[in-house]
Amino acid sequence: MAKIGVFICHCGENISATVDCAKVAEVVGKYDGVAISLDYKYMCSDPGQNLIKKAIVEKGLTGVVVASCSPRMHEPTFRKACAEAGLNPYMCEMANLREHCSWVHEKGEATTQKAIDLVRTIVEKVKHNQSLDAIKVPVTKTALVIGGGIAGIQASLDIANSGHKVILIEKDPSIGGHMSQLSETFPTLDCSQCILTPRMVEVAQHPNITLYTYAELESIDGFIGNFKVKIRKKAKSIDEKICTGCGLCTTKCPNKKNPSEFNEGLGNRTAIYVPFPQAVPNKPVIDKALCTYYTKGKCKICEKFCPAHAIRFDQEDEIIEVPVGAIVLATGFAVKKTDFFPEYGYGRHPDIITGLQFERLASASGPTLGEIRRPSDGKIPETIVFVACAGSRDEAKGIPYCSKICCMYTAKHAMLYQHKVHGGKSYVFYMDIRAGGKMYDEFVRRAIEEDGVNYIRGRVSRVYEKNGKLIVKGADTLLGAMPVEIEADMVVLATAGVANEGAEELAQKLHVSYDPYHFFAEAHPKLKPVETNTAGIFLAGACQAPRDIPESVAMASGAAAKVAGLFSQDELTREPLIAVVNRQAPPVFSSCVGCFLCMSACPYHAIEKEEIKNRQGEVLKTVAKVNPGLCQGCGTCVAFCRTKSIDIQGYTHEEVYSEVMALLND
Amino acid sequence: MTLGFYPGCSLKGSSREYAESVLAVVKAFNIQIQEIDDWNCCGATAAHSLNKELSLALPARVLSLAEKQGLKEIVVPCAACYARLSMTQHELLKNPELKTRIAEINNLEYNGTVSILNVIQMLDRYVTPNLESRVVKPFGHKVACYYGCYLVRPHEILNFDRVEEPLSMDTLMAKTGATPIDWAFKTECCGASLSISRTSSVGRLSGKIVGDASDRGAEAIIVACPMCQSNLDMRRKEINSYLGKRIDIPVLYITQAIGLAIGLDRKALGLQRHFVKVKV
Amino acid sequence: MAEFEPKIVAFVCNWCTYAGADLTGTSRIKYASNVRIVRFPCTGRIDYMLLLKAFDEGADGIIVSGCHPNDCHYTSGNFHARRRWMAFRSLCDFIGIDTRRIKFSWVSAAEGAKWADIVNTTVASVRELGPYDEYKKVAKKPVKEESHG
Amino acid sequence: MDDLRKRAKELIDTSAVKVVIGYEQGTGNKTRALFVENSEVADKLIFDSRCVQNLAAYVTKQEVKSKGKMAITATLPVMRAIIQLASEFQVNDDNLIVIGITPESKIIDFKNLEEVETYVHQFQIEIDARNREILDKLDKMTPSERWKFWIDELSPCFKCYACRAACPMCYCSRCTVDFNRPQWIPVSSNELGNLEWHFMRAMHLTGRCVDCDACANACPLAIPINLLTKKMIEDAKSDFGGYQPSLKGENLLSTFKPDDKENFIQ
Amino acid sequence: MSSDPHQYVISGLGGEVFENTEVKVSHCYQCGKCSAGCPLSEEMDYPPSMIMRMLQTGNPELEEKVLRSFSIWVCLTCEMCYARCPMSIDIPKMMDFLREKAIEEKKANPKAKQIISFHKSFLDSVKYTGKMYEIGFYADYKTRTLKILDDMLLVPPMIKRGKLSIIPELIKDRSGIASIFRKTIKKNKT
Repeated sequence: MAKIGVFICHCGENISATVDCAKVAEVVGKYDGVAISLDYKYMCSDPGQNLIKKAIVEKGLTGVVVASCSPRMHEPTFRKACAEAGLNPYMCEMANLREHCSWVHEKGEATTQKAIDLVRTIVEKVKHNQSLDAIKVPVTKTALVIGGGIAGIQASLDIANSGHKVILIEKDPSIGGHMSQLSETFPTLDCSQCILTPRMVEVAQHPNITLYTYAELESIDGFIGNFKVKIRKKAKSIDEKICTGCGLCTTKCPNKKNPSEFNEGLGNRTAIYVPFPQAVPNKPVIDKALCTYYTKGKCKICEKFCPAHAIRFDQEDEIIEVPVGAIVLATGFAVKKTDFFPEYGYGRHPDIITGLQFERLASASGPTLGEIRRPSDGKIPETIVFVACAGSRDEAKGIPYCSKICCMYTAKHAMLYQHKVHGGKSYVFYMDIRAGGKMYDEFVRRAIEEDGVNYIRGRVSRVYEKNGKLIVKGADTLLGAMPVEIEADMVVLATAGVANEGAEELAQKLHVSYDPYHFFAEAHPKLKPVETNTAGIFLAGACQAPRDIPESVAMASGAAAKVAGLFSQDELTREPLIAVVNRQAPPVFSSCVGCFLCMSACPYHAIEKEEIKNRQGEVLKTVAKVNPGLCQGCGTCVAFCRTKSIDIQGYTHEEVYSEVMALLND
Repeated sequence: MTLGFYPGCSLKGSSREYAESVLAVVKAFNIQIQEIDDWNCCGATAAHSLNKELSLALPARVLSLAEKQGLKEIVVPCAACYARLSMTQHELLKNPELKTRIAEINNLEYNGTVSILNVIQMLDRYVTPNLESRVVKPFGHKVACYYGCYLVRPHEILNFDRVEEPLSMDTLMAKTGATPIDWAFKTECCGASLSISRTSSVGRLSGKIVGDASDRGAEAIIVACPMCQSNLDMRRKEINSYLGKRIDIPVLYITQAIGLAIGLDRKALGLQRHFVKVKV
Repeated sequence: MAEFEPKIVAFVCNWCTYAGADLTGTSRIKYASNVRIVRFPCTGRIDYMLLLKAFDEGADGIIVSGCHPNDCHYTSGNFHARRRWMAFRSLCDFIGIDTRRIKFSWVSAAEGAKWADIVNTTVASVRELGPYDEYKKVAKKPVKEESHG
Repeated sequence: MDDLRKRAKELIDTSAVKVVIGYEQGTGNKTRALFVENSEVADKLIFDSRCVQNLAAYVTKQEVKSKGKMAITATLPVMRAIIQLASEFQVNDDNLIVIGITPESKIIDFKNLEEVETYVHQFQIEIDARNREILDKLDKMTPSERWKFWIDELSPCFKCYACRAACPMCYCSRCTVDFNRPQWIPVSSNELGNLEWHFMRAMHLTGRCVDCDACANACPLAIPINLLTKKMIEDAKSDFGGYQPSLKGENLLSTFKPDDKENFIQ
Repeated sequence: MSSDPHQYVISGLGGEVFENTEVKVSHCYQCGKCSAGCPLSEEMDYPPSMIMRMLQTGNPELEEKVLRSFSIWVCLTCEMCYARCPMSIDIPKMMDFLREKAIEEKKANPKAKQIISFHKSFLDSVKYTGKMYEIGFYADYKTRTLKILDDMLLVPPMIKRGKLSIIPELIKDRSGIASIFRKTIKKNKT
C-alpha cells in the first residue's frame, strides 16, 4: 500500500494568491494512499525541506509529491532532500502549481480545482513510480579539439596544461586559422603572427597534444565521457617522418599558378605546398586536385628532387579511431564571397576586395610585402573606400545579424592605409560604429581624429567601374541623405562573417544544434555559453557567432575549463531516465519479437541486438536491448513498440497512463 | 497552344515598330499568337500614382479577358505593362478579399490561371532553342543591353533574371552574333514616366545611360521596353544637350535585332520609324 | 446557463513546450484554466493510444506540442512524432474522430506567448464545437444533454 | 500445378527444406493451407484463383518454424509479406525458400530473398478499383457520418482475432491488446473496445501492410476492416510518397525526412 | 501571423501607411541606401530615407511636410530602392499611397502640377477610349498645363514615322471601362 506525502507550497504568495493551498491540501489528503498532506509557505526553504524529511521518516512514506514551482526549477532540490531522508529520489515528483497554474490564471475556484487536478495526477503517477539508481559511466580523459585556429589552439593548450591528453585536428595543412592571415590586430596594432606563432609551435611540441593536420572528423559514436571518433587523415602524399621540410619540392614544382588560399587568391602557390612560411607543421602536402601527376598521370618532379625521398604518391587517406571523453568545436567562420553583392561588383573587378584580402595586402608576409597595391595593376591606390556592413545587417539577403568584428577591422584597415600611403584619401561608409570593448572606441576615434579617415554615415548603393576608376555611389545621411559619389582606386568590402561551409553537416554529425545561419548553438545564451545541448561537446570561438580574437580566446579557455572539470572525475553520474526492454519469466524472457523497428527509430543508435540462449547455449530468440550508456531517454522507441516491450524509466506506460486517467477522473 | 498577346497602348501608337518586330519574329518562328480581344490600358504609372484600386482593376480586366478567351500564357512586350500585370496577379492571388473587390469593380472574375511572360521569357521559350541555326546575318556589333526598371523589379514578384547585373538579354544577343558589352547602367532608370511632364530630369537620367554605353564602345543599345526606347531614341536631343556632344548610336528593340539577324526585312521590323537612324 | 467549459489535455515535451509553458508563467501571461498538462521527455514518447485514452476518459480537446523541427533536444524525436501524427491524424479523420479537437503545435522554450495563444484558441474552438458527446456516447461516459449553452 | 508439386517433392526429397507450405482442397469450394513434410503429400498441392489466404502468416508461427527450414508457395502479396518479414528479421535465407507463383500460375524459383525483393519491386501496391470507389465514397462523407459508419460496421465484432491470426504482419508474441499494465484496450467487445482495437491495428500496420486482404477474408462477420489499412496505404502515398517492403528495413514510421510536409501543425 | 501578440502599433501617417500598404516605417534603420541609389534623389526636397525618418517621428508637422513634398511626385517608382533595401521595405508602394493621400487632402506640391496633369490626362484618355490615345492625351495634357509649345516639335516627325494615330482606337466595352473608373475614383477627385 502506497504511503504518499503531499506538500503544497505557497511560494510566498506566488501560489497562494490565486490558489487556495489549504483547500488543495485538504482535498488531496483524502485520496487513497495519501498518508500526509500539508501546505507551507516556502517548501524549498530549509524548514520546508525538513517538513518533508520528517514526514518521510515518521510516516514511512513510499512517495513524495511536492506541489510548488516547475520541476525544471526545483526537482533536483526536492529529490536530494528525499534521498537525504532515505527515500529513493525518483519516488519524488513535482506538481507545477506556479508556472502552469497560479501565475497564468486568475484567482478563483477553477484555478484551485486545476491545482487539485494537477496534484492528484502526480499522486497517481508516484503510486506507479519505481525506485531507480543513478547510472555511472567511466570517463575517457582525452579531449578532441576540432579546428586549429586561435580558439582551437588556446583550448588545446589549456586542456593539455591541466594534465590531460588532447587530440587536435585541423582540416588545412597547417594550424593557425584566420588569425595567421591577419596583418595587425586591433586595438593595439601588434602583429598577428608575432603573437600567434609561438602558440602554434607550443602546440606542436606539447607532450600532451597529438596534432593531426589535413584531417577531418569522419564519424562519431558514443556519449559524454565515452565518445568514439573516427578521424580521416587525408593523404598528404608525403612521409612526414622523413620529410625535413627543406622546401626544395615547392620550388621545383612546375605547377605554380594556383590561387593561394592563405593569400585569399591574391597570390599563387604550387601544387605541392606549405601554406605559409610559419606553418605548423612546416611540411608540404600535395594538393591532389591540382597536382599534374594526379590529374594527368605524369610529372613526379618533386619526387626526383626530394633529397629525403619523402614523396609518397601512393599514400591513401587513413582512418583512425580514437576514444575521447569530451569534444571542443572550434571550427571558426568564413567570410561571405562570390557574387552575393552584385551591386558592389565583387568578383567582377579585381580592385574590389574583401577585408580579409586587405589583411593580406597589409601583411608584411603578404603578396605585396605589406604595401597597399591594387591587385589589377599593382598601383598604390590614391583613394580608397571601405564599405562596412557589406552583407551584414541585410535581412533581404538573409543575414540580418551584425558581424561584430567589421567596425573594428575596418577602422584598422583605414588606419593602416593612412599609415602606409601618405597623402592617400580614405573613406569609410558606415551606418553605426559598434566599438564596444576595451580601448575599442578610442581606436576608432583615433582613426578619425588623428589619421584623417573620412567617415560617411550611409550605406553604399552601388559600385561600378568607369574609366579605370571605381565609382562608389552612397549617401550622407547626416546631410539629409545627400547623394555622395566617390571616384576610388580601390574598394574594400567588410563582408559578413558567416558559418563555415559544412558547419550544418558537422553539427548534424555531432547532434549539436545550430542557428538559422548555421552557427553552432550554445546550450544557454547567458549561462551556458560554451556548452552545447549535447553533453560533453563544447564550443570555442567564431563557430558559435562572429567573434574577435580576445573573445575567441576567452571562450576557448572557458571550454577548456569545462573539459578539465569533466576530466577531474573518474566516473560520471547520469540520470537513470532511460529506456529498458522488459524481461520476464520463464526464466529470462522478453515479449520483444525482435522486429528492430525501434533500432531505426532511435536517434542515438542505442538499441542493440541481444540473443537469449538456453542453458545449452542455443539461441532461443533475438531481442532488443538498450545500451544504457547511449540512451538519452527520449522514448521514441517506446511509442513505437507494438508489443509494448520497451518502456522508459520515469515515464513508464503505467505512470503516464495513470496520469491521464487521474487528470480526467476525480 | 496559342500564345496570347497583350500589346498595350504604346505598341499601338508611338512604339508600333515594337509590335511589328515582335509579330514578325513570332511569325518567322511559327508561333501561334492571338491578341487579347478588347483589351484595355494597364493604367501604367498614372493609375498607381493616383488610385490603388484603379491600378489593380485595369490590369485585372485584361487578365480576366485573357482567361475567358482561353489563353494560358500571354506575352507582354511592354516592360511596364508586364510589371503592372504581374504585380496585379501577385496582389490578387495573395489577397482573396481584394480579388473579390476587384471582380466586383470589373464585373469580371479572375482565377489566376494566366501566366504572364515578358518578351525575353517568350523568346527564351519559343525562339532561343532554334535561334542560332536561323541566323543568316549575324548581328556583328558591340551592343549594350539595357534592361531598365520593370523587367527585373520588383524582383520578389517578377522573379526574372538577376535583379543586379541581369544577363538574359546579353545571352540572347550573343546568340545573334552580337558582342554584348559589360557596362554600368543596365538597370538604372531612364526616367520614362517623367518623359513628358519633367523633360529636364529625363535628359540627365537617359543621358547617363546613353553616355556610358557610348563611352564603352557600344554600337547599339538593345532594349525590351517601349518606354525606354522612346526615351532614349526620341529624347536624343535633350540627351545630347545634357552630354554636350552628339551621340548617334541607335536604340533597337531586341526583336528588331533578332529580326535583322535572321534576315527579316528592315521595313517589316519598323526600323524606319526610329528618330536616331539605324545604321547597323 | 453557464458556458460550457471544455476539458483539454495537453501532451507536451519537457524541453520545449513544457519550458515554454513555464515561460508563460514567468511572464505572467494569463490563459484559460481548462488545460491540464502531461509532461513527456519528448514528443517522440507520446503514444497515440494515450490520445484516444484521453477522449475515452472525457476530454473534449487535446493539444500535442513539442519542439520545432530541428530543435528537438533529442535531435529527431519530433520528426518521428510528426510522421506518426500525420498517420494518426489521417486515421482519425477516416474513422470519423473530429480532428478539429486535436491541436498539434510547435512551441519552443522561448514562445511563452504562443503557448497562451495555443491554449486560448484551442479552448475557444473546442468550446465552439461543444462537448465531445459523439465519443462520450461510445465510451459510455455521461453526456449532459443540455450542456451546450 | 505439376511444376509446383515437382518442385515441392524435390525440395523435400533433397532435404533442402523440412516443410513446404502450400494450398490444398478444403471443404466445399474452399482451399486451405497444406504443410508438406513428405513427398507423397505433395500431390495434394493445388494452386488456383481461390488460393487467396496469405500463407506468410505461417512462417512466423512457432509450430511451423520449429519443424526446420521452410519453403512457401507465394503469390505477390505473400512475397511482399515475406520481404516485409525479412526486413523485420523474422525470416531469412537460412530458414526460408520462396517458390514464387506468377499471376499466370507459373513457378519462379527464387535463389534468395534478394531476388524476391527485385521481383516484388516491379509492382506498386495499388488499391483495386472496387475498394477505391468505397474509399472515395467514405471520403465524401462528413466526419460524423464516417464515425457512424464505423461504429455501426465495427459494433458486431466480438474480438475473435481471426483477422490477427490471418495477418502475416500480426506475428507479435504479445499483442498490445493482450497487454494489461495498463489495459490499453478494453477487453470487452463493446463499441469502444472494438474501435480502439481496430484503430490500433491499423496504426501498427501503417507502412507495413501488404494489402493482401487476409484480415477481411478471415473475418467471420465480413467487416471491411481492410478499408482501414487501405486508407493508410493511400495516405502514405500522398503524404510520404508511398512505400514498398524492402530488405533495407526502412520502415515508413520508424524513419523520417526532415522536410516531411504537413499542414496541420501550428 | 495571427498568433503574433505584438501588433504593430504606430500612430499618425506612418500608421496609415502600414494599414494601406503593410510598409512598416519602423523597419527602416536609416542606412540611406535608398537615397544613395535613387536616380532622382538629387531633385527631391527629401530623399527617400529622409521621408522614412520623417514618418518615423510621428510628428504631425513633419508628416504634413511629407504630404506636401515634391519628392513623392518626382519618384519614378523605378523600384531601385526596394530592390536594394536591406530590410525589403516597399518604398514605391508607400509613395503610391502618399501620392493618393496628398491628392485626396489637396496637399499636392504645386511644383508637381505638371506631373499630376500628366497622370490625369493619361487616365482620362483611358477612361474614354479604354486605351491611351496619344494625340488626344497630348492635346488634353497641353491644355491642362498650358505648355502648348513644349514637345510640339516632336509631333510632326512622329506622325511622319507613323508613331501617332490620328483616329483613336476605341475599346468595345466602353461602358465597362467607364464603370471601373466610376467605382474606383470618385468624380470630384479626378
